Amino acid sequence: MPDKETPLLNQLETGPWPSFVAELRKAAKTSEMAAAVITQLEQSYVDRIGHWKHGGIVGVRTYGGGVIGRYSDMAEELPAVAHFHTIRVNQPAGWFYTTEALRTICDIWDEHGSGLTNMHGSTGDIILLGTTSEELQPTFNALSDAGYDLGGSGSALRTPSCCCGEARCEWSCFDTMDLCQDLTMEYQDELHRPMWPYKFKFKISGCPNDCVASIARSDMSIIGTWRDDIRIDDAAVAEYADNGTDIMEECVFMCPTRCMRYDAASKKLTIQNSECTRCMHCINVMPKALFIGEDRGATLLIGAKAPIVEGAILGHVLVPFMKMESPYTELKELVENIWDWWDENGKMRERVGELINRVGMREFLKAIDMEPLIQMVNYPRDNPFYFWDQEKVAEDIASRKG
Amino acid sequence: MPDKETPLLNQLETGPWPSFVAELRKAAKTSEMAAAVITQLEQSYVDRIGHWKHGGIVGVRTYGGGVIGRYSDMAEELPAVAHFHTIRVNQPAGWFYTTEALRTICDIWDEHGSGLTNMHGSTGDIILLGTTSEELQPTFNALSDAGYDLGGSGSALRTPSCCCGEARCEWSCFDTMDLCQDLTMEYQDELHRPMWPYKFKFKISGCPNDCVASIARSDMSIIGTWRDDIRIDDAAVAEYADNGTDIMEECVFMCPTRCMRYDAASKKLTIQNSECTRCMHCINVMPKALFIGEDRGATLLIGAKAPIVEGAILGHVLVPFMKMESPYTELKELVENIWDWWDENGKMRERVGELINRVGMREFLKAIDMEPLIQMVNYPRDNPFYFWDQEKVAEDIASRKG
Amino acid sequence: MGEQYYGKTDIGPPDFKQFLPPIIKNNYGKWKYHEILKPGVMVHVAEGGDKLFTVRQGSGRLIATESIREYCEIADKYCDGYLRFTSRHNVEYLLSDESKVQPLLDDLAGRNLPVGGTGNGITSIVHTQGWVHCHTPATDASGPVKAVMDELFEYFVEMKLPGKLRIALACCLNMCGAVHCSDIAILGIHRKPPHIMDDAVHKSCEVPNVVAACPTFAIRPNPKEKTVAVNQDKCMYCGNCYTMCPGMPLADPDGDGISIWVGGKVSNTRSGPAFSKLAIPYIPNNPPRWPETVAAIKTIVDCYAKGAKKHERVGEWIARIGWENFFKETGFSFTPQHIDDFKHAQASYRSTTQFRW
Amino acid sequence: MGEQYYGKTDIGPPDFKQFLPPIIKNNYGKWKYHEILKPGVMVHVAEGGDKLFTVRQGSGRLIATESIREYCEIADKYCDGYLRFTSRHNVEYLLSDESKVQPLLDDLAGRNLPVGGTGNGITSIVHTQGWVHCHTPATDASGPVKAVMDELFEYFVEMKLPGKLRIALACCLNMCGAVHCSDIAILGIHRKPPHIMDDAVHKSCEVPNVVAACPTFAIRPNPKEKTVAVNQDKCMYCGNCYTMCPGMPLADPDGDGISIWVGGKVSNTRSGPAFSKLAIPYIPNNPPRWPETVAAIKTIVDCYAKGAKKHERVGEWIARIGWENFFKETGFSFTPQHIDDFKHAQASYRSTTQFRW
Ligand code: SRM
Ligand code: SRM
Ligand code: SRM
Ligand code: SRM
Ligand code: SF4
Ligand code: SF4
Ligand code: SF4
Ligand code: SF4
Ligand code: SF4
Ligand code: SF4
Ligand code: SF4
Ligand code: SF4
Repeated sequence: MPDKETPLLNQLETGPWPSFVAELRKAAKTSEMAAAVITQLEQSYVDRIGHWKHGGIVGVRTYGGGVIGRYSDMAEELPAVAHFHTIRVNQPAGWFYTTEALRTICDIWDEHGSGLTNMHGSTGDIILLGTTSEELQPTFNALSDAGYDLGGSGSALRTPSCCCGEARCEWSCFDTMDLCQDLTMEYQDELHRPMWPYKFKFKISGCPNDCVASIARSDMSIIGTWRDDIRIDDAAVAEYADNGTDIMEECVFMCPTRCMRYDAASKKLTIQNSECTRCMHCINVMPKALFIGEDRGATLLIGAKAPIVEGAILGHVLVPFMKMESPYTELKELVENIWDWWDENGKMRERVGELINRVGMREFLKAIDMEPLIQMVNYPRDNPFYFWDQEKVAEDIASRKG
Repeated sequence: MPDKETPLLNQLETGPWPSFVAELRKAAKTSEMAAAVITQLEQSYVDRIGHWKHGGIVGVRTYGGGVIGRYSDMAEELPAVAHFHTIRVNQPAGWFYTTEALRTICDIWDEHGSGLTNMHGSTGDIILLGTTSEELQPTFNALSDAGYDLGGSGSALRTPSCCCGEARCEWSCFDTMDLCQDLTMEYQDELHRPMWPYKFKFKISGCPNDCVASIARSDMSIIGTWRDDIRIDDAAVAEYADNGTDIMEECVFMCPTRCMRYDAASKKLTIQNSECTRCMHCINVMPKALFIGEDRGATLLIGAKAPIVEGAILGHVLVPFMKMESPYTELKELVENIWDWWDENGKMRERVGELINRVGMREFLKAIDMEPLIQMVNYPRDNPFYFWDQEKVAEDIASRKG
Repeated sequence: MGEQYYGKTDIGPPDFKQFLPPIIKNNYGKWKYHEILKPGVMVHVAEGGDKLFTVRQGSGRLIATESIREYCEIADKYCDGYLRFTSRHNVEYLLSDESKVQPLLDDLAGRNLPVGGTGNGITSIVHTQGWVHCHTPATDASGPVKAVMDELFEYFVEMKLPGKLRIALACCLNMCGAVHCSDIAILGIHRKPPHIMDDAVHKSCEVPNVVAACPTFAIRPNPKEKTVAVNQDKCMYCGNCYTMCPGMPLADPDGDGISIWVGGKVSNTRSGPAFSKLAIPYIPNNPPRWPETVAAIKTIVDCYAKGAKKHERVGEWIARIGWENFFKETGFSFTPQHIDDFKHAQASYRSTTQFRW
Repeated sequence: MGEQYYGKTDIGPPDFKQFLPPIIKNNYGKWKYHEILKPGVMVHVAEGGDKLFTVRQGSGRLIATESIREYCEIADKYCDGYLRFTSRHNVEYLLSDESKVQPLLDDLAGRNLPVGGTGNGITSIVHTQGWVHCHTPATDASGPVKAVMDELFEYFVEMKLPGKLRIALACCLNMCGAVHCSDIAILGIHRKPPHIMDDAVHKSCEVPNVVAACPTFAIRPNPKEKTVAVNQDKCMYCGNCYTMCPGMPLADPDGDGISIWVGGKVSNTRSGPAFSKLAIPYIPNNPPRWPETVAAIKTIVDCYAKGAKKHERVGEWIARIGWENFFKETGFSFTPQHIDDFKHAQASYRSTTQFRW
């Protein structure tokens, strides 16, 4: 029920979309902390400014992350939110749960915290919003006993996430959830104990639709793709046409490579596969008629991040195609190579993508001993300012003379 | 006839394409200087290196440019090319000549120089290749008596050039040659007396086909365009279709905005003009059926240049549309504004485009007092790092409160 | 005090396999195609013919354990206790029994829990903490999200847009929501340089790191006072200094507000991934319902709904009609802030005579 | 010595009007359409029906007055003394009398003066001075041009390519030919840092300007010796320092050579203007006929002729088939030099899963 002391927040309890204020009130029924948060938030709405102090370092034993410390600047009036720390709990891959599992987490959080959560945080963790410094270790202990562990924060590996992939999608080019679980387990130490110049994120999507937005926000983006041809069921194409899909307008004209042709008379669709870049569009439009190829794997892209502070970066193609099969040795060796180089050369708070842009892709490839590939760039350089290894030049000259 | 002392150059006298060596020999018949150039050039072919020294400043009275000084490092063996200066003569707009006019130039050059020329230099001048310091002033006098003047060099306005435009093209959106002549006459002082941070070039094309490559190589690029609709002659379209033009493949699929549709049955072509960006393609393919609009003018682009040394720049849209009518007052005022700002703010050897990139388009527009327009950019900024005039912010806040 | 107990470390998350319903275990990697039966309701058909039904329910993301328990109660009733969350924080009920779909929908309707978010419509807004938990916000997160979703609700429960339309909100330039590639992004911004609290700087900041944190070199050390000074003309309010130093807050009730960005996308479909571009540089913070922000977004959605071709995302629609027409149709004004002057500005300057009027 | 005579200054070029044939004067601005009748022969038809015939003849650009006089003789015979040059240095004979076109063509054939350069083919190569006149060349200009045109001659006199193919050559990075937007660009490059001639530097260079001239900050002043030193690892051989300072020559018989660039264009048609991209980073200077350079260009032209659709320019053809296939088809190898690492390199890195195998 609305509260007369929160006239502004009250206005956010109306309307068809689920109300976070209503959620705060639910928690407030049993949690003083939650009740106090409502009062502080109302004050922020009045003042048009946040009332949390610059975070301090808190945590649990032997871990360097997983908790975000938070203190109120209204602690005097609202002692209940003097502390309001967040605990990041590593979600199960693909965010699949049983009701039993979820209730366990609720029980723990009702006992140790505010009862407020984010399902989920934008990195993917289960976010337990708001507890005190004293409760951190006990909460962790309870979670751990129940089989849960913390997610990442600080200059560490961040909690990997993935799309539901083969669990519920016909387009997944490999087992996204298995890879996500495997990497998370393999790199527990990197996840819990910050040791790098800055954060590092993995995100895994089963196909180019990229349902976890990995290409925009993961230092290492793993996106499924295939190398052979799109499979076409001609009868099903004709069926789409009969059922009113305007194949010319919806597919042919929208194909980015203009590599499709459609004969309206015979209702036959043809794809020049050598020009197709597997953008998924036509398959998305006619999922019953067009199917991804069968030689499947993933493209690895490096360096995606938000704009702070050199400007945002979309992942850059590093490995056009890699088979994704357990135990993912090739992938892990590559990643560890990159971490070593970044760790050695990265400045404080420099993401790997920023480092690559600073020293140049050419230097980076040399360092991790990879051949340059045309797929790594949209086009070759358009300026004539390139370097030559003077020793190689000398050899070259000698060889021509010899 | 080949020369036994020039075994390498001799090999360039064979083959179907006109031979520059043959031209050198023609000149050598009457010019010692030309003969000496052949010998020096053969030596360069043997050594695989040039034999000209770093240029020195030479010129004619009261002019700061128009002549490129050149001295040989083989002066001892070849005194005849000790000097080999170039004179740049301003071509008539559009490179139209009468035989009488050309012969006059030939007579002067046979008398005062090597008899070698470039018709024309890549800026557009008549290039008279090779004479001595002593002959410079007499050559100029003779040219001037015959009604010719020098072109630009150094940190000055360079010789403007233009396509043949209305003289011989149905697509010219304004009188390119008149504008070229007008600007050249208006800015004689800027052309002959270097006074700027660096060079400045005008190039004028009558339509977006840009037949003088102005968008790639002129600090101020003036390119014709129109604002109304493409005119279609339906009968002529059908005729093209009948004569085997595959309108679907050659026009519709190639339209960059995909704004054309063609009905093969009725042979009717339609253009969504609001989406058309006047790229000329369809008009180029069917010049008898499609015609440019009638509300004509030009787009002005700023800053194009070669890569030395910040990287090449293609002209940036500055004025999307300006009517181009004599005496071109609006254009001249804008240009003079830009020159003043560049002159004040440009570093030594900094082209106007480099200056704009250094200080930012926003600063530049403020300086020349122009409103920002969406046509100036491909898209609005994609990073959140933008500035606010703190006074305006204060006003804004006050106004909201008041 | 005796030995204290500490939980086991580095055990990682529970293995997802134990949380998969039998129908998924049996058809894992063997799905053939899917169909969206109605808004929020999908069926995935396996090669063998098995059918998995998914019902997607919107959630505010910021939820109390009481609500999670409610979802569990529902999942027990219709899904044998199996459910999941999506990458955009919606709940997905996983059913193997088609006959339970309609009852579930009726039940959810009774609880006012919205079903939708699939296909060509709007799904939940990816967002961040704002005034609820963070220390650097320039606006709130949950409030604007609630206000916008109330306004756009019809597009969540119906699929009547030309294509998918993804909205995200981040309350400061750190962009935790990774909003930089959204069809519509709502971004909290500051408009005033940091306020220097000399002794806080002195006490709790490493001056060299603070100076180094500024991308525009606006920060000079002030060794005498052991603090720093900021060149106001060089500051573009990114807040990176405050992240490094509590003594340099930027938050200001009147300086702060919201900027709107459009045309970004993540998927590699058609035009490929793209950054969102600036549409409106500043809208004041106007809690509790940010009416100006909501109206601006409504305008964009309406223009898109009216103008885009089927399957076109916002950015693809704009690319086709041209940014010229985007500003014309929305009535937004093009300001100096719209013209890039950061590192790669040159790439955004138009170098062709191709444009619209 | 008495008053010396000086010519009039600032009179500018002669007014073009006096050089226009009557048919152009009469139809100035009134042309309706044109047709290319055969390679090198065009007719422009005026609204009133008048017809202007143009015959385009190739020329080496570097020509002796004797040849100019020959063109004049021809123009007097067939064109009432009217002719012009094109923006790519070809000669155009302007005829109002159709009956004189064939005789003119026969006459030109007799003189081995090639007619062509129109429509979907190759026209004259825009080029520069090279060893004939300049002081900074890394290769010759006229020699490679002659060798390439001999090889590609068929494409000048016929119109059998998919689209226009523009070739340009510049003998150093100053790129006087403005080759940076050509379908195929031939560019002279150095591979060795400048050779510092201390006393020449000392005598004739302003050290601060020289230091400032270097884009990569490779030049350090050496005040003691009043000269400069170059950091070899930072130098990318642009030659800008030599332009400023005679004491820093880069030219080297074995270090210098040619690079090949492809896919640029100027016209605003279709894909719009574009820079040429690196195809081959280095080919040694091999006078007099640069066989490796000629072969490489022939390969590009052949692949383009085979693979491109009608009207596609080289860059558009490559964009459609993908750079992957360009390197496959030509057999050129992709090297570290191909990956940009200059100012705006990031824009060239591929940020999508869209590519070819
Ligand atoms: C909780 C969460 C927002 C949310 O409500 O979902 C979050 C919250 C914070 N992020 Fe974030 N980030 C969160 C996901 C992200 C993402 C999205 C993602 O991971 O996919 C990004 C953009 C992607 C990226 O990493 O580039 C992101 C980019 C940042 C940045 C900028 C990093 C950069 O290099 O650009 C900062 C600034 C920093 O690290 O100092 C930051 C910093 C922060 C801090 C720790 C504030 C600070 O200045 O230290 C925030 C703590 C808020 C609080 O008090 O609870 N957060 N942050 C997300 C983590 C939840 C989870 O674990 O599931
Ligand atoms: C003669 C000519 C080449 C030719 O054979 O056609 C030429 C020749 C020279 N150019 Fe050029 N440029 C010539 C057109 C160009 C063009 C093309 C154009 O103007 O359309 C460009 C590229 C467009 C541009 O301006 O960006 C051009 C860009 C340069 C540059 C680089 C300027 C820059 O900012 O990028 C330099 C270097 C310099 O100015 O110091 C340069 C410098 C030179 C110098 C003066 C050499 C030097 O280092 O000072 C050359 C003298 C050669 C000689 O000894 O004869 N030349 N120069 C062209 C002038 C002929 C004429 O007047 O018609
Ligand atoms: C459940 C979820 C994955 C997960 O493991 O959680 C998912 C599931 C599906 N996505 Fe997705 N996508 C999911 C987030 C995304 C995201 C990420 C995001 O929005 O942050 C994207 C990238 C969006 C972008 O580009 O900005 C995404 C881009 C797509 C696309 C490409 C659409 C396009 O034209 O660009 C498709 C194809 C389609 O819908 O035709 C797609 C298609 C699908 C299909 C049809 C795949 C399938 O066969 O099952 C699934 C149902 C689609 C639907 O909701 O209409 N999914 N999908 C995510 C649901 C989020 C939500 O609750 O709304
Ligand atoms: C004579 C000349 C202008 C002048 O005043 O000198 C000229 C004349 C014509 N051009 Fe051009 N263009 C001329 C240089 C150019 C240039 C500049 C250059 O090459 O340096 C360009 C830009 C090239 C580029 O994009 O790199 C140019 C791009 C065009 C185009 C666009 C072609 C395309 O698809 O991109 C057309 C349209 C067409 O040909 O269909 C065109 C069309 C024409 C037309 C048909 C215009 C007309 O109706 O008269 C003329 C005959 C075309 C032909 O030669 O087939 N003209 N034309 C130039 C002849 C140069 C030569 O001797 O070969
Ligand atoms: S990313 Fe591809 S595989 Fe994964 S859920 Fe989305 S569409 Fe399916
Ligand atoms: S996947 Fe994309 S590129 Fe390939 S054919 Fe389909 S629409 Fe075209
Ligand atoms: S630029 Fe346009 S107007 Fe000028 S000649 Fe070329 S096609 Fe004709
Ligand atoms: S001019 Fe270009 S954009 Fe316009 S319709 Fe023709 S092809 Fe399309
Ligand atoms: S976006 Fe900024 S304010 Fe919002 S949670 Fe992330 S860091 Fe905090
Ligand atoms: S807000 Fe950003 S730009 Fe301003 S001083 Fe701080 S770091 Fe520098
Ligand atoms: S390109 Fe270089 S070498 Fe050639 S003429 Fe121009 S400045 Fe001289
Ligand atoms: S050649 Fe260029 S890069 Fe090398 S030192 Fe000289 S100016 Fe610097």
